[in-house]
Amino acid sequence: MNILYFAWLRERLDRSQQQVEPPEHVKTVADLIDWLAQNDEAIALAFENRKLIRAAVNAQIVDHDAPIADAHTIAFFPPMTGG
Amino acid sequence: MNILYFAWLRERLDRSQQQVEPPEHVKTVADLIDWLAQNDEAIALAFENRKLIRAAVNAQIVDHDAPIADAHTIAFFPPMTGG
Amino acid sequence: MTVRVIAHGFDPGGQTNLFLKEHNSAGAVVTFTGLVRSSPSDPITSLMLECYPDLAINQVETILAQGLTRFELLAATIIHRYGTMVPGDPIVQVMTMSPHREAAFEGAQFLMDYLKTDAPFWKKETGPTGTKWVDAKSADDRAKARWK
Amino acid sequence: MTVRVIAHGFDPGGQTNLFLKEHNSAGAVVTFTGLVRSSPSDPITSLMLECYPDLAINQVETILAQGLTRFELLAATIIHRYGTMVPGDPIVQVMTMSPHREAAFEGAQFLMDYLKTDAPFWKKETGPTGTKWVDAKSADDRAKARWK
Repeated sequence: MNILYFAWLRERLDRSQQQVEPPEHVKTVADLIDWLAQNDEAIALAFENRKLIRAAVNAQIVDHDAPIADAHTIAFFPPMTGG
Repeated sequence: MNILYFAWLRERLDRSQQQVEPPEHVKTVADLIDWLAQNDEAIALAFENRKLIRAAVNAQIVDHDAPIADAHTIAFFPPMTGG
Repeated sequence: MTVRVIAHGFDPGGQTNLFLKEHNSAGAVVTFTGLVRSSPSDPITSLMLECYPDLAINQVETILAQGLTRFELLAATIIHRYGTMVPGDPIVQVMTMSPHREAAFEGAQFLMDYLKTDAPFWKKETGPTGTKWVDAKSADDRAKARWK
Repeated sequence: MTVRVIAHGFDPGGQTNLFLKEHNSAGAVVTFTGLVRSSPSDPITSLMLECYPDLAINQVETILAQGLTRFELLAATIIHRYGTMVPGDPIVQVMTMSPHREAAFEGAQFLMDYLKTDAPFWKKETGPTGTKWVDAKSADDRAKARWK
């Protein structure tokens, strides 16, 4: 699946996207963050305060307990400041 | 002094203005309406429901108890429906 | 602040663009445009708006000054047309500009609520069944009363 | 109803005029225009607005559908720009049309309050002291909460 990063998350990770193949036991957005953080110190630091992290699965905003079984694209970003 | 009429008052009186010289004892807008009504049956009828009559003295909206000593122009009109 | 009481039509978007040029640090601009309305339940073919211009200028300037004092507005403009119009024609436009969107919205609502009851214009509608003067609406008095 | 998420500038007044043509029986049209703001206390030279376009289209369409259902709107349009802008440039425009001015005003306020918190755009400001990401405002969360 493809992971997208936006705003200061993108800048701190120095990447706007990456391809990952998480193992079977990674079932939710929260599981995915844990798994990514275990394998990447930059992600562990940038995602430290989970309350600041919003997520979207296939371009739909979801909570961190949402399943990712059918996900082809998962996006992570800070609180939105549009308008 | 010059008296102006607007909207359905103007239509019912069939005039948009008239010149009058009220006597000394006519001191307020209400006095003026009474005096006009005494001398003109069309005005007596059109002004019958005084609550529907708004007034302005020298292009400033006033209550019916306002003095008319310094008036050069007095306007009468129904409730406004602008905007 | 600008007040225009005019006997001819105006270009709503053109007026908004002129207004936007007044301050480029504003952040929030609200434009209200009132159009001549015709509906299936109350169809009209034309609207005549009578005006007492001398009083209109005084009243609209007073309303605008109150709005500018009461809300955090950097600028505000009121344009009010009179004369004979057809459905879809713009009658009135109110524009407000503020650093904050709440002030811009509330300022524009305040100005419209006061214009409805305090500006010396009178509407006369012509439709398929004839011509009639529009009655003042108690809803407009209530809308104004909430700002007391 | 129209949603446009665009990477280039737009003409605020021209958009209002296009919108006005949609229904000539509307009566009341409200346009909100949000501009890049620079103030003496918080001067900026440019604003970069990052966007996630696929999500933005979904979110803005959802917000617009909610507004149309909740208020008596005949039409509504949202235009949101992203990319790099300078002070005075229009960022966002919301337009609502209704037979009644209260519905047009409230509908536009509702749409703006939701856009501020629910549309995937992120602001990065550049000023004399450097570049920084704009924090989400708790005032925007409160503004949205009043519609619950």
